[in-house]
Amino acid sequence: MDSENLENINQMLEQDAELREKIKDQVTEFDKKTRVMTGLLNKIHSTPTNQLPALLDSVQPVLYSCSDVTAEIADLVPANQFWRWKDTWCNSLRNAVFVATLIEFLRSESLMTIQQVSDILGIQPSWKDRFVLTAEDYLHGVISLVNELSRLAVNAVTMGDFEQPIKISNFVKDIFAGFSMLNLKNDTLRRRYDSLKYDMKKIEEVVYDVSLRKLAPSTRDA
Amino acid sequence: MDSENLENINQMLEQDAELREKIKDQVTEFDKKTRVMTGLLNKIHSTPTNQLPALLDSVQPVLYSCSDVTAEIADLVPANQFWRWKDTWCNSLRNAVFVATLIEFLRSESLMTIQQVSDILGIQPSWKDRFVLTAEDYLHGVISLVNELSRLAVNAVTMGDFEQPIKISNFVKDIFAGFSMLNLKNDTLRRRYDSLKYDMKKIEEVVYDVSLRKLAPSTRDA
Amino acid sequence: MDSENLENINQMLEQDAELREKIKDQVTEFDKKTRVMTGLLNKIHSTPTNQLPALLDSVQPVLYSCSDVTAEIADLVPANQFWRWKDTWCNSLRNAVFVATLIEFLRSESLMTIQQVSDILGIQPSWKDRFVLTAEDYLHGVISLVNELSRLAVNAVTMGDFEQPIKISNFVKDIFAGFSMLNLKNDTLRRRYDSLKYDMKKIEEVVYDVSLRKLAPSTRDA
Amino acid sequence: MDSENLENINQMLEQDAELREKIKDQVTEFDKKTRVMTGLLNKIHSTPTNQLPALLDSVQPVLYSCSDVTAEIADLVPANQFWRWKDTWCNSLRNAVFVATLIEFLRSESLMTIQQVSDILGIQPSWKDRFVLTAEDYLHGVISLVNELSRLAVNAVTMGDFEQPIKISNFVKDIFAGFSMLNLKNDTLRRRYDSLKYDMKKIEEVVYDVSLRKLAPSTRDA
Amino acid sequence: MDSENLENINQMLEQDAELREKIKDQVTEFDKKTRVMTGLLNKIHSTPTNQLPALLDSVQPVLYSCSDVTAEIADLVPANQFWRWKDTWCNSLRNAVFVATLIEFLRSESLMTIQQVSDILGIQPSWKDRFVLTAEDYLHGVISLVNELSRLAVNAVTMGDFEQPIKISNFVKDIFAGFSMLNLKNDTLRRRYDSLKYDMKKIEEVVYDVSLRKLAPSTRDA
Amino acid sequence: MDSENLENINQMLEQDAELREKIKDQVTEFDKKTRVMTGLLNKIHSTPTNQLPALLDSVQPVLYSCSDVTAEIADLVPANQFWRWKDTWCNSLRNAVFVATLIEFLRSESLMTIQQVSDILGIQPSWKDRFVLTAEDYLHGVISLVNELSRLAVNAVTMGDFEQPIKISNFVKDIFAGFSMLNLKNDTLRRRYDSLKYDMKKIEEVVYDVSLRKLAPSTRDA
Amino acid sequence: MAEQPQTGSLKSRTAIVVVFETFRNELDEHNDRRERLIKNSRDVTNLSKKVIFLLHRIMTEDEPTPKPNNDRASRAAAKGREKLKEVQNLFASIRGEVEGDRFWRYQRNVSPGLQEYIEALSFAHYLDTGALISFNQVQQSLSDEHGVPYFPLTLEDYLLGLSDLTGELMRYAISAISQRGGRTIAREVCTFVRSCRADFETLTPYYKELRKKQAVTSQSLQKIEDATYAIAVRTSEYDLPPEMLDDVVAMVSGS
Amino acid sequence: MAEQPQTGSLKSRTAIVVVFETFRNELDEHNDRRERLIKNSRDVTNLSKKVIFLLHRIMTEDEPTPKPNNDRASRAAAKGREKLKEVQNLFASIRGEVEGDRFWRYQRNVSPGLQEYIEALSFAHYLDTGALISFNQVQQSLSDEHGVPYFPLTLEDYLLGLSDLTGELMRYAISAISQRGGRTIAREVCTFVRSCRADFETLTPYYKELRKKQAVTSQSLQKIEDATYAIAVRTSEYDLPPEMLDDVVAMVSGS
Ligand SMILES: [Mn+2]
Ligand SMILES: [Mn+2]
Repeated sequence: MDSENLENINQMLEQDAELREKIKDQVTEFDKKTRVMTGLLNKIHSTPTNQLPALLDSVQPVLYSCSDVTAEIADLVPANQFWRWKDTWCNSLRNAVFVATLIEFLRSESLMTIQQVSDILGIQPSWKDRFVLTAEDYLHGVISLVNELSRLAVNAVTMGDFEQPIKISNFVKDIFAGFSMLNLKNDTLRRRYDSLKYDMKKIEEVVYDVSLRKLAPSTRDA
Repeated sequence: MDSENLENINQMLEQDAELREKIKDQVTEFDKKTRVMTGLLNKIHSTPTNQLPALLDSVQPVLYSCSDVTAEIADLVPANQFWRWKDTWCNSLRNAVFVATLIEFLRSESLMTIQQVSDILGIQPSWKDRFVLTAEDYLHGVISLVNELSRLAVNAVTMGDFEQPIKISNFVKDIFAGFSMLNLKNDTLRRRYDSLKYDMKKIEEVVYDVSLRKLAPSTRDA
Repeated sequence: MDSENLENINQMLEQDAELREKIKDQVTEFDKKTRVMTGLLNKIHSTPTNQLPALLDSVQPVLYSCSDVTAEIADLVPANQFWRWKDTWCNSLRNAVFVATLIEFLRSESLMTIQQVSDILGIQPSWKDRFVLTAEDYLHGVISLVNELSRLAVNAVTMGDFEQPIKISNFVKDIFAGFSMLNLKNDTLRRRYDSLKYDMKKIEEVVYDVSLRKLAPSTRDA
Repeated sequence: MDSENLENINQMLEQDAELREKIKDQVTEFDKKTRVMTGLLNKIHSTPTNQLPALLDSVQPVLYSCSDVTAEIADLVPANQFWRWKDTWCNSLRNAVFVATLIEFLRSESLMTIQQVSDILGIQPSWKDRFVLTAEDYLHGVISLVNELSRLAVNAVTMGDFEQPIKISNFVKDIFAGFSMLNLKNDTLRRRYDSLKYDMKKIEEVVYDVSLRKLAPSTRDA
Repeated sequence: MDSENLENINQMLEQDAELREKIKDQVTEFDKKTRVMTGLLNKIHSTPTNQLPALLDSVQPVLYSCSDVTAEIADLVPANQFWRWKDTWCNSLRNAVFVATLIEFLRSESLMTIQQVSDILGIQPSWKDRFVLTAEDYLHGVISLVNELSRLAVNAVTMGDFEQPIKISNFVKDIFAGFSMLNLKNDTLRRRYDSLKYDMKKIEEVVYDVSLRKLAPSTRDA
Repeated sequence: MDSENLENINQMLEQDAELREKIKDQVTEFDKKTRVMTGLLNKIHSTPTNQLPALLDSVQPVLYSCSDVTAEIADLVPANQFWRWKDTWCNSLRNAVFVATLIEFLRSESLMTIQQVSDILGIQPSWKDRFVLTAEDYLHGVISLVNELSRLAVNAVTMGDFEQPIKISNFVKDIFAGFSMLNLKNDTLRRRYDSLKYDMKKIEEVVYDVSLRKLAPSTRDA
Repeated sequence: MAEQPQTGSLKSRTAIVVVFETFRNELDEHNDRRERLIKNSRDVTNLSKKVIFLLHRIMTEDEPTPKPNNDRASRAAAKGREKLKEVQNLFASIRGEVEGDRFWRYQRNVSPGLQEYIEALSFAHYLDTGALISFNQVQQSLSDEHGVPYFPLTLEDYLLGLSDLTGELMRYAISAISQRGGRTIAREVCTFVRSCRADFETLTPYYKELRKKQAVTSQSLQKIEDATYAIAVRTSEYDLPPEMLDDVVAMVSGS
Repeated sequence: MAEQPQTGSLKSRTAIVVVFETFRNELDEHNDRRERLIKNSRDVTNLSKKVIFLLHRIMTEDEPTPKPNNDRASRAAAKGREKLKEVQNLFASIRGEVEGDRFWRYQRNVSPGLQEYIEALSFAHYLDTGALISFNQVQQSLSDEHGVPYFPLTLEDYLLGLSDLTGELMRYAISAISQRGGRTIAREVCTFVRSCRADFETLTPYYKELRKKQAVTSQSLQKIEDATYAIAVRTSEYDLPPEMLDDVVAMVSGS
């Protein structure tokens, strides 16, 4: 190999290796943040409904701080290389989507859009060749949300909140109907979508238990 | 899910599916071309050395025509999405690198650089966010070249050309030394690099056989 | 290989590849139809019993339109090759069986026979070497029906319909007794049949809950 | 389930089970025959070339007797159900192809066509909806032939026959060129085709050893 | 291998194959019997308590007839080879244990011992190295009994029998106490034993419902 | 977990993580050194025997400098934790053994002992619970040496040195006699030991060629 | 043997063979020791499994006169600890085999039994104290009368053993539910396992094996949550305090 | 205990518990026995592996005055058989554990060691006789002085043990090639392994495990064929009888 050719190639390989290291460091940071948030949010299963706002307030600042990390990553990724590196951080990002949409549901019973999540994570339109929230990552986060809510429906009842399951049921039915309109290929997303059916069945059974026994005010009159 | 959010997502998913289909068609085209070329080049193992130029000449136009296909692909790939789609065509591209460098070796006993291969395949600098020849793909092609040359060393002797193995040996030694300077990570490239050692050993054994029997002019005097 | 032999073989391979593509397109169409129908029928879990007829009416035309797609497929499949290609569409077909039998149950509390389903899907006796509804596919569809009915039993109660579970229970008991007469081998069908037991248990528990609380007229007198 | 529907289904299932059993018995028979033949042909690796005809003669009657078994199977398979059952016997059939083509090569250094193999196995044109030799099965048998010949090239030399490798090399080169014209999908056949390269390389190395040392008459003059 | 050895081996193989076939035939017979019995006993879930004796009487003769089949198997199994073949019939045998103990419970609310089950199935002490009811198989059958009783507890209430669940509860608690004496490995028995706990929990819930609604006679008198 | 325990754990984890990082840095250093040395030593295959001393002299300083790196590592490893960390550097260490023993062989045709290699790498007796050259690592290095020598035997002849293969042959036979003293498990060492036999066979072939062509001086005098 | 292989590199076959004979002895000794430790580890596993069953047995068996659950639990823990002394003796017996730097060489062979032991020990500890046994407490249990450890406890073994504990606690909670006072136990276990899961979550990045076991822990937790949910739903339907509910049921079912 | 659980079906908890206690003892006894047999099998495996290495060692070691290979082979076989007596003693020691119908219960636990033993024994037998040891000969080696078997030999263990033999023969053939007279050995082994493979081929339909091992046997055979091929190619180039070739090389290389 002539030396210029070789040097050229070696330089490319080394730059990549270095960059990979740097991005990995930022992803570790991102991962830590999402781990802290999911750790805190894990308490929703044992926190009475009226104390939820305080819990959510404690998570919010960490969520906002994620924009630091997304900015760092966007800074590192060379122009046009979003698709090269995205697998590195997609797990953290999906977890962040999960956190953001969970907080929003608990606050307002509504589903945060992909744009709103992007904004909250500080993702800039100008980064579009370096750091984007893709539909796929957003949907993965939303499925995790549903998985968690089916667990919450159960635990809310244990804590004596009989209305939460009904809210969850309505919310999840909507999401499920949405998903069933999407043309998903036979991949991970499709498999996880299939798992939604179990979540929904479980939630329906909780609502059944509550309404059969006329425990929730809304069902007591039924 | 609110319907705008949903429609938005669905549109993205459908566009991707459509694009995937179109790119796949072009890659099938690319693949056909490389199959034709490797089919023709397979004849080097039974073609006497003096008839090689004619054989190479018959391959050359197909190689040049690859620029049509690379242009089509570059046209399809959306801005910034090179890294998203490259896996689709990387096998064909590596085969094209193999073909280009094999022809060059047989013509001039020299190694075509990554830039020269890029040029021959009609890859434009302006496509850098859509279609590029990466160092990795180039190196894969070069390793395939060495694999083929170890076979050629054997067959050249069968056809009575005792100098070819010596030329090949010198050429491959150079490439091997080049590779050993690279800091390869523990991936496919590394594994294939390890296979180079076997090729080199085989080539050395052919040279040994030839020189032991004083068959090549250059070794006859040794 | 002599060239005639080779050409012969190549032609066979290419025809197959082309045919596969064409059938796949039709199956995609079939799949869309069943997706639309199951999407609509998903609403039975939140539709009061008296509004069900209207919902079913909206699905019926799509179901009838499936005969277009079965005709297209039957047209494509070469004589005698039913068993070669059937795996391609069997999922869609099983879903169609599910839809047809679910509608029939909700209308008349009776199980549609394999012949009736065949007829509704426009499957012609003359297609018997190209497109048939096999016993296996029919049974898969029926098992899906039972899976769905166990969910409906739960949701009917939530909506205040305490008779639906009892109807479902009687219907499913019958089907289960039928299945237990069949000599199923140790395959997917057998595994799914085992799942029926869970559905039946769930339905029995709903009936139990309803009768314990004397909610259904028929159980109130017990 | 109404009893007619049920009985109908049960009957179908039982007929299938019975048929499966009967076909399996015949396939066991077929398998025994191919096992006997490959057992005998295994001796080509230790039989001097001049004694090969006698060995082949001893295999021939068994090969002809395969037509009994194919006739039995064709008799059992219901009209149109070839594609349903073919997996049951395809291994035996591929082995029979291997045997037939191996004998033919050793006799005449030529490749038996798919039609010739069909004929020797007594496969009738009128069975086309029940028992056929497909291109795929034929190609699998041919690949097995090449695998075996690469071993024979080695063992022939050990037994002092230096011309056999050269015949084999020419024959296999032809087949390999043929295969490289086929548009194989990414399946088992494709993977086994890739293995042909190793066989060819090995054969080329044997020819190299022989010609380098001028051991074969044809290479002695080179 | 010398021919005596080979003949020896082949003889052993044929004997085993023949034996396997013969045992399998008997097991198919055994399996049919247990299928008939479980089919009949499935009706306990819809048979009023006072009509149970008649139902059980209809099963009894089939149960007694199992001794024909066990005798046939014991006859076939060579001396000392019980553990070699037992896997073949252990499913049928466990089902037979289930049937026997279920009938006994429904008749006398007591647990049939392993010896009693052995006797009813006609298992002779002299068969001890050829056909035995092992503790493991007996325990599996008893677990199936508990699984079924948890379902019966639910259905008995639906049919208006409020004492059955209490009888079942006491019985199952006794059995559970027995099981907790065992040291199990991480095998199927352990997994099924874990499932007992859920059955017990379900039965408890039924007893709870019944007690609190003061439906049981004992509380009516309290 | 109580907070003291948790703190305790976290402290241990951080210490380990930090240590791992530090050791890895040193190993990268070690690895670079061995890469440089093997790169240089690769030239023995094209260096005439009389110029070898100069080549070896150029490697020697790098080899001596390895003691810096071993000292750094020994410093890092906590008391008694040699076996915990050794996998991190064992590849580098085996390469160093290879280099040391290769140089020694080329200088004196003798096998450097494990103690001598230890000394040259600056491994101190006082490090025995932190950094040791184990028999296993030494043996791996020696096998690499034999692998390389079989290649050298071939290339020496090509360069006209007909004595080298004979020296190598005697040396390798001695080493093989050593290895056959060992009782190995089915591990890497066993697999690599098996490969020695092929090296020995290759070397034998070279000696054979050389002897029979009476190229070696000892036969010239005979 | 006249050869002195130590004084220089090896020039003769005899010298090489002599040296390799020492390698053979070294390798044989290593393999034999490894075998002994594997056998020891199997014994430890079996004994520890039996202790776990013993603990479950005592916690579910009938009591002639019902006493507070705490009494029973300390009795179970005491019996379990007694039996675990046998296991500790097994560990003491390999002390010499894993001395000094050897421990880390054989850690993987000791590990399976050790983790099962930690599972059993921590179960007894939980029954007794309601708390998670600490790293130091486990290490202490693996030390002689002077507090000198038989071998160092690794963090990984400690955590993986504890992770298995959650599965046993799930079984304990589910069977408790059908007993008097079981509802309280189920609720306590639920809280405890929830906090175990949370604690382990922060540690999963460090150990792959722990990540796998954490999935099992999550499943166990969900099973316990489902069970406590069922209790909550049932009791919500009636307006009686839990203890009275127990009494009513006991009266009716006559147990 | 006043209860007579045997006389009828069990009506009380005490009666049930009493019966289940006998089950516990039965299960515990079974598990303990299984453990003992597994340990025994590990010992058998280790010893047998050592015998295999011993046989290879003797067959490749230098001889001061070269004797015919046959002498060496019988010496190796004798030494190997001597060592295998230890293994036979291990089998004798479990005789009581696997008596009567128990053998088939624990067959899978005995099997791994047994197959390794058969591999070693058949290797010694081949060196000595050049033939494959017969089923009866193996069974005989597992019998006491009156010819009463310690336990029945299964066909599967016999065949799987022999199948592993081909791998060792491949190693033996490859290392032989670099020795004087090794060519003859390689050719003999080639013929022998070829016939083994053919014999096994007819038996593969019966055992799945044998089918897998047959693939390894085919690979081994190919390696031996490649080696004999290399010899053939080499000798064909010169017009000297094989023995003389050996002498020339020995003279040149001075060994
Ligand atoms: Mn456990
Ligand atoms: Mn072996």
